[in-house]
Parts: sequence; C-alpha cells; structure tokens
Amino acid sequence: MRIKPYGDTRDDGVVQLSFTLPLEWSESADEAARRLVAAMGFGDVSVAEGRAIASGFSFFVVYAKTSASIELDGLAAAVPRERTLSMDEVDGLLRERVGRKVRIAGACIGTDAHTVGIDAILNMKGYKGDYGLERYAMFETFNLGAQIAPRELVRFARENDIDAILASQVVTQKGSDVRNFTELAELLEAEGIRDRVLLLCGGPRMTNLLAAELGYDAGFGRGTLPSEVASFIARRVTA
Amino acid sequence: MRIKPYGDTRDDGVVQLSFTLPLEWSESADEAARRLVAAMGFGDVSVAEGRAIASGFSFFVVYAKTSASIELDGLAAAVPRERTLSMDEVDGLLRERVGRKVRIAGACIGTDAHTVGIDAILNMKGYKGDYGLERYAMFETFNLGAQIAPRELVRFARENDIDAILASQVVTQKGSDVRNFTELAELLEAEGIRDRVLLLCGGPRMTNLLAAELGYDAGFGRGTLPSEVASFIARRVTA
Amino acid sequence: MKLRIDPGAVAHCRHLAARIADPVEAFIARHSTVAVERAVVRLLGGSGTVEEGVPTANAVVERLGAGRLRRGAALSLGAVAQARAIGVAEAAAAIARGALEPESGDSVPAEAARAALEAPAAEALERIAARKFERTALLARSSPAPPPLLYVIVASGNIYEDRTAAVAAAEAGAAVVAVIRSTGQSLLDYVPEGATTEGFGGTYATQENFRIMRAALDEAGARLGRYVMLTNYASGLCMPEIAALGALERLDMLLNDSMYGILFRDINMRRTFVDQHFSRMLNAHAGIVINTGEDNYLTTADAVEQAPAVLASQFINEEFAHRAGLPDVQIGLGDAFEIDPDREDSFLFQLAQAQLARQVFPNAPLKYMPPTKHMTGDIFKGHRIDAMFDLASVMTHQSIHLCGMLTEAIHTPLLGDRALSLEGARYVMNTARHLGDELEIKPGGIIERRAHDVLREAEARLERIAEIGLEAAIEQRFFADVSRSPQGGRGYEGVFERAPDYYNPFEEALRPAEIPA
Amino acid sequence: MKLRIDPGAVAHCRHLAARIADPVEAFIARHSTVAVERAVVRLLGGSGTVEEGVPTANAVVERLGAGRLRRGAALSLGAVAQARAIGVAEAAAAIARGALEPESGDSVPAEAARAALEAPAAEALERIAARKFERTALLARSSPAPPPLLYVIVASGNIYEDRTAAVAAAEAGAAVVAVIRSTGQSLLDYVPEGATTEGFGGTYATQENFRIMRAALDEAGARLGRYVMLTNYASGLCMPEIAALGALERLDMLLNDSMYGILFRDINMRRTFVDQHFSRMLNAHAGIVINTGEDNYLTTADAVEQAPAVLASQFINEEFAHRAGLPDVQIGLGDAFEIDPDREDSFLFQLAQAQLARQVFPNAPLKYMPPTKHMTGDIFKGHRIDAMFDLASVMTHQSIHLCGMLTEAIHTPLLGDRALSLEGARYVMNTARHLGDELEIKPGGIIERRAHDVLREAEARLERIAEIGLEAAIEQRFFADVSRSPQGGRGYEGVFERAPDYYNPFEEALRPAEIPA
Ligand code: B12
Ligand code: B12
Ligand SMILES: Cc1ncc(COP(=O)(O)O)c(C=O)c1O
Ligand SMILES: Cc1ncc(COP(=O)(O)O)c(C=O)c1O
Repeated sequence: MRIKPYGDTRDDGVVQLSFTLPLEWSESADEAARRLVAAMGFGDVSVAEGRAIASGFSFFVVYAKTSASIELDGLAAAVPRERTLSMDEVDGLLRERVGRKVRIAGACIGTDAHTVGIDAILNMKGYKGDYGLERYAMFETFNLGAQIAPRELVRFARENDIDAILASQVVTQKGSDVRNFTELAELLEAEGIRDRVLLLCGGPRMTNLLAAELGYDAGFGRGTLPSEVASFIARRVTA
Repeated sequence: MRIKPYGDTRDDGVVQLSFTLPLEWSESADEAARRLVAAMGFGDVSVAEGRAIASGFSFFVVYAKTSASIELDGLAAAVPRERTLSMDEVDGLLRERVGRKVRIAGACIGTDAHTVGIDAILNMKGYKGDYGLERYAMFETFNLGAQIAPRELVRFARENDIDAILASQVVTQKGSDVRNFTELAELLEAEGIRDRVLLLCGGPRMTNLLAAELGYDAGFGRGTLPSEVASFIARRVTA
Repeated sequence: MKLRIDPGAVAHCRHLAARIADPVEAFIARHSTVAVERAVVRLLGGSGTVEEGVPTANAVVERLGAGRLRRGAALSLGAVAQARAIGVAEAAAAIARGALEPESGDSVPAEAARAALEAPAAEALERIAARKFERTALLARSSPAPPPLLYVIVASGNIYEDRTAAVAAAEAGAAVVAVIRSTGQSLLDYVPEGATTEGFGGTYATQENFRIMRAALDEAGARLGRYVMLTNYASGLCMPEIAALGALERLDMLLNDSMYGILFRDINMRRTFVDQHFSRMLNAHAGIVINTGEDNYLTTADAVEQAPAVLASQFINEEFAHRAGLPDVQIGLGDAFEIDPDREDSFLFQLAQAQLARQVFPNAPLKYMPPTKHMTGDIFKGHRIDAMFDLASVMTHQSIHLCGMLTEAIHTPLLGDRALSLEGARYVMNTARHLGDELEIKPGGIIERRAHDVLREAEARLERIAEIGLEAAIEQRFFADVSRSPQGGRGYEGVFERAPDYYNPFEEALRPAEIPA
Repeated sequence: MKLRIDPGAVAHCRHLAARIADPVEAFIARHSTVAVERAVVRLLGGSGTVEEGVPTANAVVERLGAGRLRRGAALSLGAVAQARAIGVAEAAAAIARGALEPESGDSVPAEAARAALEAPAAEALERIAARKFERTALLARSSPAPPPLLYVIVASGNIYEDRTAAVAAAEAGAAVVAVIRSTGQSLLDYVPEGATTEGFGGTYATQENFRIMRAALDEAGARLGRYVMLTNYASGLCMPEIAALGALERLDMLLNDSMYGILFRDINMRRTFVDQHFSRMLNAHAGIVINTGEDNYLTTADAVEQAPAVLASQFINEEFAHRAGLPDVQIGLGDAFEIDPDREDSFLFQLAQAQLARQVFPNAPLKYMPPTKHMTGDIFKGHRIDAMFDLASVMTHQSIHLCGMLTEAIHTPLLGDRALSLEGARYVMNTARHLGDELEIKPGGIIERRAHDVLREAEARLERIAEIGLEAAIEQRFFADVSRSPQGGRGYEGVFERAPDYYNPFEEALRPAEIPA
C-alpha cells in the first residue's frame, strides 16, 4: 500500500515547509521561494509568509503538495522490531546460555560531553521508569563517562575483556558523530578485536540503518529504553 | 546567480518540513517519513519528531537538505514592480489623459463574504494608512459588497459603464476562488465586454502569475496597498 | 483574580437590555416566518424531499400559501390530517407532493385541527427530551478533562473527511467538535438534504450529516471514556429549522445569535428576531447550549474600540435568550482574543475583557474565540499568539475554548494543525492551571481601569440603544460598524403577521413561564 | 509582583557563603596556576605563537619551568628584560622562541625585575580601561530596546558564518550575541590562535575570532543605533587567559563560574578556584559582566529538586565574585526555566524561582536560561514552551534573557531559528510588558510557599556546606549530582604553591580594597 501526506483529505499530499533564503526580501523574493519549492518537485505551492529577517535574508513559510508517496509493504521488515524482554528474561537467558556476566563498556566519545543519554542506558536508575543495565544481574557495566577518545575506549575494552561496547554521540553538527563513530570502528578493526565485541552506538539522531552503514551491530535513537538495549544484547550474545 | 536555502552555512540547503501521514505511529512510521522525504528528493533527512496524533495518524517534523536551487537572474523581470504613484500623480495622470472619472466596481464574488480585503482597497479609509480608491478625485467607485454572483457583477458593469472591475476571493478551499474568478472572466467574454474593462482580482493567495493564467489583467496578493492598485489602474487606462 | 466592578452598573445594564428587548419581543409575538413554519412542519414529521430535491418543509410552506400560513402551518396540517383521517406527517408529505390540496382541510374547525396536532407535537417534544436525557446519561458516565472545553472545527467540505477529522480531534483531546458550514449556506432559504461531500470553506449542515457526525463522536466518546460534543450553526435564514434538526440529532451546541445574521449576512433584522426566538425555545428544550457571535465584531473592527459593543451585545443576547426560556447555563456568550498582538500590554487588555465577562456573567458558559484577524502566514508567531490566548482563557476561567490554529490565515484546519493546537492548549493550560487563582489584580491598575472603562461605555451604549430602539441602533451602526434597515436585507419577504388564531403547538408548549436566570 | 521573603534568611545565606569562601580564598592566596601565569604573559605582550603553533604564553610558561614559575612568570620576564635591556614583551617572545634562556635574568634583583614590569603592566591595564571607556561611550549613544537584554548564540563552527549570523541576529533584535565554543575547547590547556573555520557544536574562542566578531557587531550596532554586546566563555582550563583576551577585545560578558568547570568538565577544583579568582579580577577591571552557570544544574538533574542547589550556588558565586572585586551590576547570576513543562502548575513554580532570585539579588543582572532539557523535536510545542519562558522573564524582570530556540533538541540554531525566537520573545514581552507589575502574588499561595521552601532549603544546604567545607561538599555531590575530589580532574598538575616572593603585577593592581556590593 502506498500512502501520501494527509492534509484534510486522503492523498492530498499537503506538506508544510519553512526555510531561509540568502536574499533581500521583496515581492520577487516570494516568487523565488515559490519557484524553489516548485523546483523541489512540489505542486500547488503557496507562499504563506515571506519576509525580511535581516539584511540579505528572507524567511518563508510555504504550503505545497507533494506527489511523492511511500510504499508501506516491506517497511516493517526494514525496521525489525523484536519484542522487548523483561529483566528476568534477559538475566535468565544469559545465565542459561552464557553462564557468566556479560561485560559492557559505555562512553560518550570524542569531545562530546553529553552523558545523560548513555547514563540513561547504563545507570541503575535507567530512563522513564525502565531500569538501566547496571541493574541487571547478568551485566557488568563500566561507564567511562564523557569525552573519551575512541583510542582510550578501545584500550579499555581490550584490557578488560569487554563483550559489548556502547558508544554515544549527541553532538552531530558537521558530522562529528559520524567521524567519531567511524574512528572507533576502524580502531577496533585495526586492533583485530572487532569480531570479539558487540558494537552498539546511540544518540538522538541514530537509526539502525545509519549504524549498519557505519559498521555497527545496532544503533539506537531518541527515546531508547535500557530494556530494549538489554534485550538486543542478550539475544545477540546468545544467538 | 543561483541560491539555495541557508541553514547556518551558505548553500547548505536546509529546509524544515512537517506533515501528517495516515499511518499508525511506530518506529517504522519514522522510517516511512524518512523515506518519503528522501523520495521527495531531499538529502540528509533527519526525522526530528514523529508521534501518534490519533489512531491511524502520525505527525512528523523533519529537517533535510535540498539540492534544488533557484536562479535569481531574470526573476525581477518576472515580477515587475513599478514605482507606486502618489494620489496626486494618479489623479493628475487621469485628469490629463482621461479627462473624466474612471469608474470602478468592486465586489467579493460567489458565496464569499470576506469583504475586509476589498473594502481595504476601495473604502475611503484604506489600509495601513494608505487611502482607498474612494478617496481619489478621479475614481468613481461602487463597492457592491459581499456574496455577489459573477453574473450580477457583470450586469452592474454593463449597466453602469464600468471601466475597471475588482473582484475579491478570500476563501480558496477546494479551488473555489479559481472557479469564481473563471466564471466572471468567461461571463465578461460571453457578454462581449471583456476588452472594454480592466479586470483585476485579489485575495491573500493571489499572484500576478495566477491572475494571468485566469485571464485577468493583474492580481494582487496579501498586504496589497490601495495606492498600488490605483497606480496600476492609472497606468493601464492611460497607456 | 478578581476585578472590583460596580454591581450597580451591571444591574443597570441588565435593566437596559430588558427595556431594549421589550418592543422587539412585542413584535416577535405578533409575527412568524417561513422558517419558523418550516421548523414546525419538520417537527411534525415533514422530513425528506419531494421531486427536484425541494425539502418537504419548503414545499408544504409554499403550497399552503401566504394566507393560510398566517394561521400557522401546523393548523393547516392538522386540519388536512383530520379531514383525511391520516397522520399529520402523512398530510405534510402529501401536501408537499401535491397529492393533497391544502384546501381539503379548510372545513375542519380550528379546535379539531389543534386536537389532531396534539399527539404528534407531544411526540416530537418527547423525542427531543429523550435525546436530552441521553446526553445527560452519557455525560454522567464521562470523565472529562479539566475545563475549559477544548473546541475545534472541522471544515473539509466533505462529511466523511470531516468525520475522520472529528474522530482524530477527539482522540487528540477535543471536547467539542464543530462542523463549519459551507460558505453561502446561511443564505439558502432551505436546509439541504442528505450526506454531502462538496462544500467550500465548510460542509453543508444537513440532518444526515448531523447523524453521521453524532454517531462517529458517540463511538469515539465511548472508546475514550469521555463524551464528545457536537456543534453546528443555526444563525442564518434557517435558524429555527437547524434548531429543530439539532434537537432531533442530539447536537450539544448551536451557534445562535440574535443579531449575527443581520450584521454579517445582511439577513433582514425582523426575520432574524422572530427566527432566533423560536429557535432558542427549541434549544432550551433540547438542552442545547447556544453560542453567540460577539467575537465577529472583533474580526473586522478594532478590538480595543469594540470591546464595549461586545459587552453591550452580550447583555442583549442574554436577555433575548432568557426570554426564549434559556437558563444561564445554556447561554454561551461569545468573546474573542482579537486585540492587536503587537500593541504594548495588549495581553493585559485581553485579561481585563475576559475577566470582566467572567464576572458579569458568572453562570454563563462563556465561549472564548481565538485570535484570527491578526494571524498571518507566520505560523510560528501565530502559534505563540494562540498560546497567550490559551493562557488568558485558563487564567480567567473561560468555559468553551475555541482552539486557535497556527494556520488560521492560510487554510481551514488540517488534521495535523488541530493536533498541534490541542497539544499546545493542553500544555499552556496545564502549566498555568491555577495561575489565575494565585494572582491578584492590582487595584486601580491598567487591567482594572480598562475593565471599568469597558463596562461604563457599554452601559452608555445600552442607554442610547434603549432610547432609540434596537432597530434604529442597528441602522445607526452601533454594532460592527454596519448599518442595516428594518425592511432591508435578505428574507424579509418571509416574515408575516400572524392571524388572530395563529397556532404553533411547540411555541405553546415551550413558552417559558417566567424568564429564567 | 512581590514575594514576602524573610530578609533574615537571605542575610544568613550571605553570611554562610562568606564562611564557605574564607578557606577557599586562603588557598587561592597561596597558589597560582599555569593558566594564571599565561594570562600574565599575554597581558605583558606575549601574544602570537611560536613554531608548531604553540602559543607564546604556553611556550614561556613551559620554558620557565616549575621552579621559576613559583615566583610568578612576570618576575622572570621582568628580570630577563632588565638583564637584556629589552622590552618585557620582547623578552617573552625571545624566551618562547628559545632565543633567550630564562636563566639570563637570574642575577637581576626582584626589585629591578618588578620595576621593569611597572610600565608594561600599567599600559596593559590602561588598554583594558580604554576598551571599557569605549564601551561606556558607545552605550551612552545607544538606544536599547526595553529590558531584558535579548541574547542569542551563534555556533556554526566557522567564524565567518558566525559573523554573518551575528549581524543578522543583531538586525533581528538581539542585544547580546554569544559565540559558543567548539566542544572540547574548554579541556585544551591553551588558547588556539587565529581565525578558525572548523569546530563542532561551536567555534573556537581565539583572540582573532573575538576581533572579527567585535568589529562586525560594532559596525552593525552603529548602523542600528544600538550597541550589540559580545559574549564568550571563560570557564575551562584557560579561564584567566580568556578573561585577558576578552578584556583586550572588548567583550561585554563572559561565562565565568566558580564551579562549572569542576562539575561539568571534570576540571580540578583547586585549579578552578584559583583560575576563577584571577579571571574575575580581570573581568572586574574590564567592566565585563560575568554569567554564572547555575542553569547547568537543571539540564541534567530534576529542576524542581535542584532549585535550592541553584540558589545556594548563586550565593557562593556572588561571594567569590565580590572577593574578586566584581560589583553586583557585573554579576550575572544564572538560572533557568527547566521544570518539566507537563507538570501541572509548573509555570507557577518557575515564577516562584525567578522572582525569588530577582528579590534576593536585586542589583544583579540575572541571566535567565531557556528550556533545553524538555525541548523535543516537536518544534511547535517547543516554541510555546519558549513563549512561557519569555513570559516568566518579563514578569519577573530578569536582565539577560537567553532566547530559547524551537530547534533546541535538533541542532545549534539556524539563522532562521534565531529570527523566529527573537520575534517570538519580542511579541510575548511586549504584549505582557507590565503584567508582572499589575498582578500581585497571593500571600501564602502556591507561588509564595514554593519560594519559601526553596530559600529555606538553600539555607540548610549552605549551612551543611559551611560545616564540611566546599571541597568536601563537592565531593559529596551537593551540586548537580556529581562527585569530584580535590586532587582529581583535569589540570591539577598546573596548580602550584607560590614562592614567598611570588609577584603578579596585575593581581597587585586589581586586588579589591574591600569587598564591593
Ligand atoms: C543536557 C544538555 C547539555 C548538558 C550536558 C550535561 C551532560 N552531562 O550530559 C550541558 C549543559 C553540559 C551541555 C553542553 C553543551 N551542549 Co548540550 N544539550 C543538552 C540538551 C539540553 C539535552 C541532552 C540530553 O540530556 N538529552 C536527554 C537524553 C536522555 O537523550 P539522548 O542524549 O538522546 O539519549 C537517548 C537516546 O539518544 C539514546 N542514546 C544516547 N546515547 C546512546 C548510546 C547508546 C550506546 C545507546 C544504546 C543509546 C543511546 O538513549 C538515550 C535514552 O533514550 C540538548 C538539547 C535537547 N533538548 O536535546 C543539548 C544539545 C545536545 N547540546 C548541544 C551543544 C552544541 C552543546 C554545547 C556545545 C554548547 C551548547 N550549545 O549548549 C555544549 C558542549 C558540550 C560538549 N562538550 O559536548 C546541541 C548539539 C547540536 C548538535 N546536534 O550537534 C544540543 C542539541 C543543543 C542545541 N540545539 O544547540 N549540553
Ligand atoms: C475576518 C474573517 C472573517 C469574517 C469576515 C467579515 C468580513 N466582513 O469580511 C467572518 C467572521 C464573517 C468570517 C467568516 C467565515 N470565514 Co473567515 N476569516 C476572516 C479572517 C480572520 C481575516 C480575513 C481578513 O479580513 N483579512 C484582512 C484583509 C485586509 O486581508 P485580505 O482579505 O487578504 O485582503 C488584502 C489582499 O488580499 C488584497 N485583496 C483582497 N481582495 C482583493 C481584491 C482586489 C481586486 C485587490 C486589488 C486586492 C485585494 O488587498 C487586501 C489589503 O491588502 C481570516 C483569517 C486570516 N487571519 O486571514 C478568515 C478566513 C479567511 N475565513 C475562512 C473561512 C473558511 C470562513 C468561514 C467559512 C468559516 C470560518 N472558518 O470562519 C466563514 C464564511 C464566510 C463566507 N461566507 O465567506 C478561512 C478561509 C480558508 C480558505 N483559505 O479557504 C480563513 C482563512 C480562516 C481559516 N483558516 O479557516 N471570516
Ligand atoms: C453566531 C454565529 N452564527 C453563525 C455563524 C456562521 O455563519 P455562516 O455559516 O454564515 O458563516 C457564525 C460564524 O462564526 C456565528 O458566529
Ligand atoms: C559558566 C559556563 N562556562 C562555560 C560554559 C561552556 O563550556 P564548554 O565550552 O566547556 O561547553 C558554560 C556552558 O553553558 C557555562 O555555563
């Protein structure tokens, strides 16, 4: 089944856009905005607002209709979503099939100091009422904290027989997250321990698809619950 | 010169979008949104927000980069903008070259009852400190008011030797403006008086380009000042 | 938060409103309209259409002719039914089709005709009462969100899309859903029939459309555990008929103003006065909350200047409503947040006006309309203006809150717009839930002085109106800056003087014993 | 709007803050750091870099070595200058390059070395004073918008894009522009050089970047008829150097907190205490308003629970600031609007906290930070949360208002985001300009009770801290839920005990005669 955006009627394709153009405002700036949105492939372009926001810059609010649609069939498969296991299930599975604590090292890498996200996954307290990995009987977690160089994390993993590495990146400007994640993955390869560890990454803009591109085993985005991460690890180390 | 949207760096092409999809929210709905925006031709698609707003409907806020750009050269020509004449200039021009009052009939046509816009152009008081056409010595104006059938307006024009017809449409839903404007233009043709009158239209979404498509001499959009309309009429009837 | 206002001035305003209403009421008592009679026909069972889609009610009134109509349509129908020993509804249908001549009842004495009407009239009133009790029962089981009632509009033009939108809005937190009418419907002198899928800027109000929406919202309400109210528009050339249909289909609110049609649709004032009275009697019996239209004064003229006109009009609307038997709890007086947002301290003025209305009409379910006039294509700023509106509403305990839309200046609301609006209102009202109760207005400050000024000025206007009479006042642009003459405007031809033996069984049954309060 | 708060409790808090600061000040007096010494070198003319891009200041400190440094870098420079009969700046450059050995001054008596420093030190202080007078003159000619000062950040990573953004923001109404530093800069133990075009989540703070921004904003300010302030960040491993550079390049504000680096960057606490003191002395002389970082407590921990920690920290920051010679009008104490927006009556709690700060620190230019933690990708709701923040700010007369961005959870602000934010703030503040003055807080109500609770709890915490000492309190997670040890964290190796004849000409000149207020 294909669907399109819904304004007030099925398949009307209505989309709202806003953007700034490096252009002094005038009526022809409105027309420039209209043409630009038409050039993006939209129809029925209506420039609802266009005005100067600074000398040489104009801001626009536009409503337009897209002819693009998206196929839903097969989508669910592209974003697999397994049932989240309970803490008991995770611990039970690991106790039975691994028989020792799974060792986890987490850090906010590079110069990024946003630890709240990785803390939410690792710390006892967890996130939104969902306990963190520290609370699981069968995980041993090491939270290295903020601004950890990829090299340092790799060293720690090697020296401490880490089973799973959890790297976080919250600052994404100018692709700094991609750069740091890549560096980490490459170092693990270079050190020859990539296949010995489960490699996870996360952050507000992470998706599983991006993670796969970066050579990670999984990626977790905004709103991730610790139990989702725990389930994933438990399933993968026992698979 | 070609320009692109400006996020925080020249030519980064950043655009904000929002839309609703007729789709139950889940993580795969976010992915659907991402793919849809990619299908629209955007790159670096980031779904900043995706959530259920009702059963079977999800709302999304997306930031993405467009590769579309727009050519500025020639744009000014497409949206010609003549200097607005002062009231004295308008009256002077008409006195000199026409030698009698120019007769104007205005109305909000069809079932549309939004008279504020056409009143702003016609009434003495005008709009934003700019006097309306009634105030000009060389215009004689007839404001027929709200919900005037195109047929009625045409009859009035014929019976009263009207020089310029000003039709307003504010309700644009489901193209009702286009329908009414078209009916008016066609009736004038049918009655054989189309070339005897100057035919102007206006409303918050009107553009000169749309007006031309509809067979009008000019179209006036949001924020139009009466003096702009007066100047246009004066220039055209004396051209 | 309380304003110190002069109770004497308020009482005096009410007294003046009564003086203003008196001569109008006398006129109403002596007249009826084609719309009132059509409503009577509908209540007596004259539903559906005859050939060419003309509604039965219109056809009946047409065929009865002016002379017979002066005695009330009911009397003719009763007579024909009696003469032919058929039901009144059947008589109506037959007359409409032209299968029976109205003359066929001419020999039946008025007594007998009235007797024939008794049962069907009582039955109609009972059906309405039953719908009202239904509502009461549903409300008793409902767990509503904290006040005010969040109210949104749907207006796609297509009743099925409207239904989708209404259910989605209910799920997103709407307590009231209104279906905006297509532009132009209020000028039609008949109520269209059936489910409709084409309209401009709104969807036609038809009995079938009412049913479709009512069923959908009942279903959604049951699922959500809270009753979702349905609203439509009465004011227009068919006020009494819409009131009748709304009563039968359990609408919960109706836009019903004693002057809106006059001022904003150029409907004849006498027609409107008569129509609003009978329609409100039906609203009263149906337990329908009326919404008056004072907000409209502010969408065209300057909101600071017009505030006294709003208050004066509220007093007049209240008085007319009382006289039609509506208790305070069914009188949703209108007001709006329309002061220029870029005016310094405009929010203080808004608070003054909203709080004044709250204190002057303590038991009325005030209807608070959102910013519209000053909304622009800048949806971001618009969303903030709406936030300030939401704040004023919760601070001053407004009752019926029309959620503002960030896209107000662009299009009738999209499904997503409504969700953003409801979410936004919920946020603001929750974060500032008790703010109004925790703050006090500085005595003699900007807010209080403004409220005083508005009250004084409204009183002065009411005094002038009482002197010259409401008709003259309307002619002299006392409201919304428009002038209408007593015999001008649409629909005047449908107003007529009642014959001495005029009879309307519903009016008889519903005439208030005394003016409620 | 006024809270009734206990002046005794406030006075007691101040007294406790003094008791807390005493032992720390004693420590400060006995120590210096590499960063303090580098700042001294810079002020004495040691600018630029030597080979491999190492800043002259760092090279000098490196080459002097620990032993010599204990007497203060200035003394060595003075001695070498004296010995070689060259200027002090020249001496610094030569030592940095390795062209002169520090030993070459060892025979010069301290007296003579100090004498050699007199002129260049005085000259540096005069240059700074001249920039300060420049500011005063520009401000006198400026027509500012009504308070608070609208403050926005630029953070593209590229100083030239930042410049474009800053000028655009000024045109859109910003009164203050801050250039956010690249992530990680605060952990560099040197200040980078030159104009920079690569940074992540911010742009490097360099002297050249300061100059570029200052020139652009001066130009825009002249055009707009109002002075536009420039801000950057001091707290970090280079606090004193940034303070020196900010003074020389006429920055108007600097983020400068006595504990931020400790808590949020794991910088050693002793290093921070010493560094903040000297940097603030320079801020005082330069007329630079400091901004403290209490808002950061609320971005990680719960804002309702942390409010007392914020207030306690404000008292401590104020006390340290006073001891460095900063008068109240230069102490921009931090606070933030970070309570969960979905909490009922959260706006009342925000008002309580903001108004409490306003009354406790009546002369401080309070810095009010926008919602960040609870902002999400829903830019529409976010824009409303920001509106409520703007309202709280204008109602409680905050001074420095960091405009919230609707895209806070998404990216560092785009040019358009800033414009929407400024427009939004202007709208809310203008429409409610005098709202705070026209309302009174209900005695004993939710707002007042909350303010009392916060004050009492802050007092209790300060009491505990005074007992155990600030170092122990930080170790025991009194602030922001993090624990730091006195000898842990970054940069401890750069702290050293002063030799008995330690000399720092700037400290001598700027030591406050008495604690100002
Ligand atoms: C709190 C905060 C701070 C705190 C950080 C304190 C700390 N100890 O973490 C302080 C005040 C110190 C700070 C500083 C700065 N910040 Co900051 N900050 C934020 C803020 C407000 C909230 C982030 C947060 O805590 N989110 C809550 C957590 C729970 O969500 P999360 O990180 O997404 O994590 C979840 C998932 O992503 C996932 N997850 C995350 N990591 C991982 C890892 C794994 C392995 C897994 C499985 C899952 C996972 O699970 C978590 C739970 O669901 C955001 C704005 C916002 N509202 O998002 C800005 C923000 C992140 N900061 C930003 C920036 C730029 C900075 C600064 C450079 C300056 C500034 N502009 O404020 C500095 C530099 C800091 C540095 N060196 O990195 C930008 C980043 C822009 C970008 N996209 O690149 C943001 C978006 C603000 C903005 N719009 O400018 N910041
Ligand atoms: C005021 C108003 C009303 C008043 C109208 C009173 C009156 N006498 O005009 C009342 C309350 C009665 C009303 C009713 C309705 N309205 Co209304 N109304 C508005 C409102 C708030 C402002 C319109 C306005 O006055 N603008 C100010 C004038 C000065 O601007 P303007 O019309 O654009 O005119 C300027 C230019 O366009 C130009 N211009 C216009 N016409 C012409 C003609 C010529 C020849 C020239 C040269 C220039 C020109 O010059 C003018 C000056 O610059 C808008 C929302 C908004 N903020 O825009 C909704 C709006 C226009 N209404 C709308 C609708 C749907 C309705 C209703 C159906 C129900 C409803 N949703 O409220 C009814 C039906 C009325 C009907 N039969 O037409 C929709 C239209 C949606 C659409 N795009 O199709 C809007 C956008 C609101 C919404 N989002 O739903 N409305
Ligand atoms: C009281 C009242 N009745 C009716 C309407 C709608 O009338 P129409 O359908 O003519 O637009 C309104 C409009 O807002 C109103 O306020
Ligand atoms: C007081 C203070 N200093 C400095 C900073 C910035 O430090 P960094 O550059 O380490 O992010 C902040 C952050 O908001 C702060 O509040």
